Amino acid sequence: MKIEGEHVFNGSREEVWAMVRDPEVLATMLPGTTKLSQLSENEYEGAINLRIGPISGGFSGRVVVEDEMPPEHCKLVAEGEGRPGFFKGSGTVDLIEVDAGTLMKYEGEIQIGGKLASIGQRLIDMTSKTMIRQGMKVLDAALDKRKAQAAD
Amino acid sequence: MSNVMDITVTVNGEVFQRRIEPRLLLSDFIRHELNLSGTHVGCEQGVCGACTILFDGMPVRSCLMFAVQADGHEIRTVEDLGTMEDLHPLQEAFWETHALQCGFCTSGFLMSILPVLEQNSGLSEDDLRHALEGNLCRCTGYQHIEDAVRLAAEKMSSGGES
Amino acid sequence: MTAKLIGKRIKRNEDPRLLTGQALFVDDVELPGMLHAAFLRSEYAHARLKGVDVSAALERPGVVAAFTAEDMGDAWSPGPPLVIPPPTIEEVEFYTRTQVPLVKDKVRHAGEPLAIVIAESRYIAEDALDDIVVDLEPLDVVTDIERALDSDSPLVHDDLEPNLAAHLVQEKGDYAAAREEADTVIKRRITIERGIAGAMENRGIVASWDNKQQQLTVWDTTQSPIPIRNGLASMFGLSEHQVRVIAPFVGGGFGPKIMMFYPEEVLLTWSTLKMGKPIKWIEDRRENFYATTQERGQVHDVELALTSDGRILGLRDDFLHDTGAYDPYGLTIPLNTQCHALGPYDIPNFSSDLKVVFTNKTLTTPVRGAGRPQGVYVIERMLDIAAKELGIDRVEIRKRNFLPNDVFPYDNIIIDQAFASFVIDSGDYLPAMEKALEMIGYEKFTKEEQPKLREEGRRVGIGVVSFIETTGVGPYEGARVTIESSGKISAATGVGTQGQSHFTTFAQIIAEQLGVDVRDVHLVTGDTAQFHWGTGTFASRGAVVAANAVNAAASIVRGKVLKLASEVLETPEEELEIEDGVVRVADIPTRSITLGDLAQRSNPLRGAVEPGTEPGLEATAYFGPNYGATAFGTHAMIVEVDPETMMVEIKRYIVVEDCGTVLNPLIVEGQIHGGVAHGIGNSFYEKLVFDDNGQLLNASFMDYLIPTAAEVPRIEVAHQETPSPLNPLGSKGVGEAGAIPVPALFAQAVENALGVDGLEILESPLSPQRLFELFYEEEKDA
Amino acid sequence: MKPAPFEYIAPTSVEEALGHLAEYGYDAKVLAGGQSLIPMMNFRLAQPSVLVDLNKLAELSYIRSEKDGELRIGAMTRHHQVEHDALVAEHAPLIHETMPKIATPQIRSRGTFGGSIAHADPAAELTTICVALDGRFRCRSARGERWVPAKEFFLGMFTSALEPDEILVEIAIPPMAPRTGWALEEEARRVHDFALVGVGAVLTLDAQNRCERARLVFLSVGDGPVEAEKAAEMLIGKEVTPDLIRTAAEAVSDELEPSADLHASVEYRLHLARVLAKRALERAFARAVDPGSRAA
Repeated sequence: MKIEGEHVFNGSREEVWAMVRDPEVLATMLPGTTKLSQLSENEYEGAINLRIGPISGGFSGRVVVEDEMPPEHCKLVAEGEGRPGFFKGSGTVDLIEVDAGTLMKYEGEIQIGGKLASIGQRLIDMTSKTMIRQGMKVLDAALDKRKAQAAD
Repeated sequence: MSNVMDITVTVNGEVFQRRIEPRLLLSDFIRHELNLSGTHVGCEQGVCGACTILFDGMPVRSCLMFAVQADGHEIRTVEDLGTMEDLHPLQEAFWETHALQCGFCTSGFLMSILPVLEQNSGLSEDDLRHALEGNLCRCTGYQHIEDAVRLAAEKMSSGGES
Repeated sequence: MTAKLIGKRIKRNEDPRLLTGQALFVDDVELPGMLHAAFLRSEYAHARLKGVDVSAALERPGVVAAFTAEDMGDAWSPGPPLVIPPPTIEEVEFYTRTQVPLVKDKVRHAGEPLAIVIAESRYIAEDALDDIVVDLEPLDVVTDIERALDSDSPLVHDDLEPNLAAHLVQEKGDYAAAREEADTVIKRRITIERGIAGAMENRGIVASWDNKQQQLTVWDTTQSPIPIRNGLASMFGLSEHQVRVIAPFVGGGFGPKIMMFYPEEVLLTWSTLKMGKPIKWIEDRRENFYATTQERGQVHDVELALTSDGRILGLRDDFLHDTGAYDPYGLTIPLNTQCHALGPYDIPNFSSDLKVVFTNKTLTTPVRGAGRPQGVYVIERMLDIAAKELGIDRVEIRKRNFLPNDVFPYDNIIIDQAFASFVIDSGDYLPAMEKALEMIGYEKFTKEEQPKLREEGRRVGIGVVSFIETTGVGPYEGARVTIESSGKISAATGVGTQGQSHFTTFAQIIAEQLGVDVRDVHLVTGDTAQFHWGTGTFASRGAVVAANAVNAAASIVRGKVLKLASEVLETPEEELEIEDGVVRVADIPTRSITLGDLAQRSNPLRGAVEPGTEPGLEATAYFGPNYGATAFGTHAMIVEVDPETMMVEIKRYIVVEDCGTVLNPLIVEGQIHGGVAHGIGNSFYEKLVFDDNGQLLNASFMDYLIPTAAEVPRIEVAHQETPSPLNPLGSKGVGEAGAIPVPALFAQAVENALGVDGLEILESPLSPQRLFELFYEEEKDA
Repeated sequence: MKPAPFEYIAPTSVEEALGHLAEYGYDAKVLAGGQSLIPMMNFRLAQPSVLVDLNKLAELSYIRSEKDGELRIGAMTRHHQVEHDALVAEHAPLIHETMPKIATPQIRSRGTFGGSIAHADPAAELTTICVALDGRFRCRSARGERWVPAKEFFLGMFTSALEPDEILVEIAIPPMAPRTGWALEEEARRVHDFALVGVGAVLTLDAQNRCERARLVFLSVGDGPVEAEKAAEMLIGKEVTPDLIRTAAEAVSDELEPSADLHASVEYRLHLARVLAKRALERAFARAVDPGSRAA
């Protein structure tokens, strides 16, 4: 599955960068995250209980951040598995300064296998859409909060 | 988890009481608890239609219900139609038109078509076709089943039994 | 005279049982103390297995046992090859790699079993699958057959580089020379994708070892109970008489239920022998999608060499055949493809280089058609293209190339699936085509209707395709026919039944021979306790091989009846007739004796036995043809494509079928309808989609689209009868026939309907999505 | 394919059901018709620990109309009841026309109107037409009740505005203005498959055939019902002509971001969206002009 999109954040590149590199923020981006620990500077390990309507399932996996060029670019490589299946993927995130703040461009490719892939094909793309949209909402809120805190 | 529940179900006019796990599918209950194995299971996903039964008179997929939900309700299965010696007109029609080959999907077709024929008279060609659309058959290509439905409609409207 | 029953529309003996839910299918078998099995299967298509830990599963209440490959000890071994490569072809390369009961070292396709759990219920067994801890190291995957042959491709079998399962070249005449002579050489690449068999009943097994009786009973959804019995006996060191395999009513076969041995057949048997308890396993639909065999994936590079007036000088068909992770079924499918690429045509020069390739996908074995649809697709598409390029009518080019009637038996020189020279026993192609053209109104449609509809902007098209089908291959089948003292007949044969109506057609043959009512013939099929010898139901052979064995046995019994009656009635045999269960003297109908009385007399009491007496009006006979009987026919269809949505409607469908002697037209028509529906699926709806990781992306009836009543049109069937000279009944098989020409026909008709210059369909199956791409690409270019 | 174990509760009143949901929250799942949930449970993609079965709530099975003509459908009313209900045919002909297109007869015997809405499947017809018809949904919890407009209800794949302790109890469909036409157009691979693309169109005309109100809502082109607002806007205030319909239909693809799946690419979906929008608008227009028209 290809994932591609963009989102404008109401903040500077540095602010957005700092936020997306904060494991605590990332943990809130995906609801259901039960564990997220930093293994090394660029490597995270986590567990999530994903829930999409009636469908739920625990996944555990790891994410490695590569090619980091703060505050504008990084590459994410992730893989994991759980009862409903397994996934493997990589993608890039670019932050670009725009008038309204910071434009995040993301694109990547995720391969999903197992039960979810074999019987839930039609769910996968649309679910990722929903998850990304909800995640961006969370990030927007987190960014506002961080800016407010910084202003205090 | 061994939570069990007691249910009372009327199947083909007979009252059955059983103690079951709530997760037991109605299809498995009918087949393996009541030993009414004429109802078949083909996909357990509600697509193939082989497990169709009548639940309070309506055709439903028995793989998409839990047995516990049948508590206090009435079920009819293929065993409630005719016997080998005395077939129901719908079964007769299937026989005459060679509307079955391996016979695995057949009871699902019968139980899907039965209420349509019982509840309506003067069905259009379209109505008859639509009555088949929820059931898969790999053997017949459906043509003889369509013929059977047409023949059964004739038999049943011209005063055959029930 | 005995009533003529062969050829009559007789309704089926088996139906009352099936219609009332009283027929026994494997999942209906309930035994006291029966346990239930579930399999843990690999979700990865290619992975190193580093460990399976079932200890947590064993602790779950209700779980009785859980086994891995290690637990099997010496009993673990790869399955036997079913079909060996043809020994008669020189220089054939073939590497046997057969499926294993449980994965020991490496997973080679998604769905391979890693462990079996046996529990008090299937529900608990499935709960316990989640308890098993598996350590799999995913490996790079190869799914594409061309890629699999690259030197740097991942290897399905580590010792086989580069994933080549077989290689063979077949030649007839001198293709290279024919190519030199040709006015036109047309070259195309054709791709055909995989589909499933899609029997409504999934596979299932109940295995029960009775320690006191030292008897193993296995109920199995197999199409081949006798080979399963023989195999299990030899695998587990039992006498064949200690093993009874029963294939009861089976809910559709279509090929994959032949594929012995499946891992589950071995595992269930091994487990019941170990545990002494009956165990049931019923495949679920998801398992059916990746653990039951599939078919059709091939890529062809084809050349057709012709004269300018459309005569075929030669055909070259080099192709790759996808066998999946293992190749137990040898070369049956691609040999069928090669043979059927020759079609009903006079093709003097032929060359075919075949490579069979391993991939990290479920294995392929015959599915209704078994390589034939691909061969038909190749030649028929090439003829369509040739017709266009040479400006000859599609029908005309076929007529010009049909084998004439005086050439049969016609030797095509190349080797067929029976490892013999591919000889066509009989044929009469032109009338079948003429009949189809007349029925569909080809002239009127193409000259009047189509141009008119075209002007209205409607995209309607017509297709006409002829085909041959090799059927009824050996080695042999047998049957036993007995007249019981009740006067009724019992009969047994080794083939199983999956809906082919054996209980009726075989009964018709017997009833005609013995002058009884068809309903008074009680037939047992598929129970090894009832008949000891045979192979199984496949390759459209029941109505040929088994039916002729039945006929032979019944005719011997008839002889015995007449002989005995002649003694009793003191009348020469020639003056006797059998009718309504009674043997009469033709001129004096009151002088008669019932078959029942004769049967009683045939079982002599003490003192009445003369030397050499064989008791009973009973006979066992076998039939084994020299080679297969070749059926043929023409299909035609009219379609309309909605040029906006690319949805296709089949408006008419015509079949002219020649399967030799028609035993029962009602049943033959049923077989054809079902085949055509399957073919429509293969043409437009059914395509297994694997991703690059070997994951099957449409493993459910939700996403894999089997046609429903709404997608299958009325099918108008006409019969032509050219009896096979190879068997006394003159019959040819018909079980697969309907499916074989449909993809080629559909492609032709849709291409014709779209009517866009340059738009060529060279793949199967199609889809609205694919038509959209083809149509709008060409429209854009145009 | 057998479901994992769960605890089963079959309350006999809405109050009681709400109490259970308040207690179990996310661990509980509401079982309505079960025609989408149970397959997922059989596949063990869904493994709720508690199932709260609403099938004994007869109080949620009804179809009635308010004085102002607003149609009210109890959430547990089964599809086949809606399909054959005269009130629905009269007050909400678009729903009437849509019902036979939902799944198969056997699924419609058991599936419920409310269940289909709450499930929020982006390929569902009912969610889409409820948006097109400006429906509202009554949601109750132990905390109270609220009405959520259909337009705001669907938040994504299988995701609605319902909180874990809430139950959708009623669907309200406002009366249709005079000179309103409607249509649902969809294309599926097989007759009962999820549509590759579908669109519900509702048009209201003034006396001069100028468009007063236009709604075009799509299914299967996003993670919920997707409205082509700008395309619909192009019709407003203008006399509806075949050309105008064509122009508006052509424009819909600018507002849609469908995904590719096994059966349709993005390009094909966008193409179908344009084709079906045109067909739906044409049919809706014909009906608006001539309310008696049975244009098919």
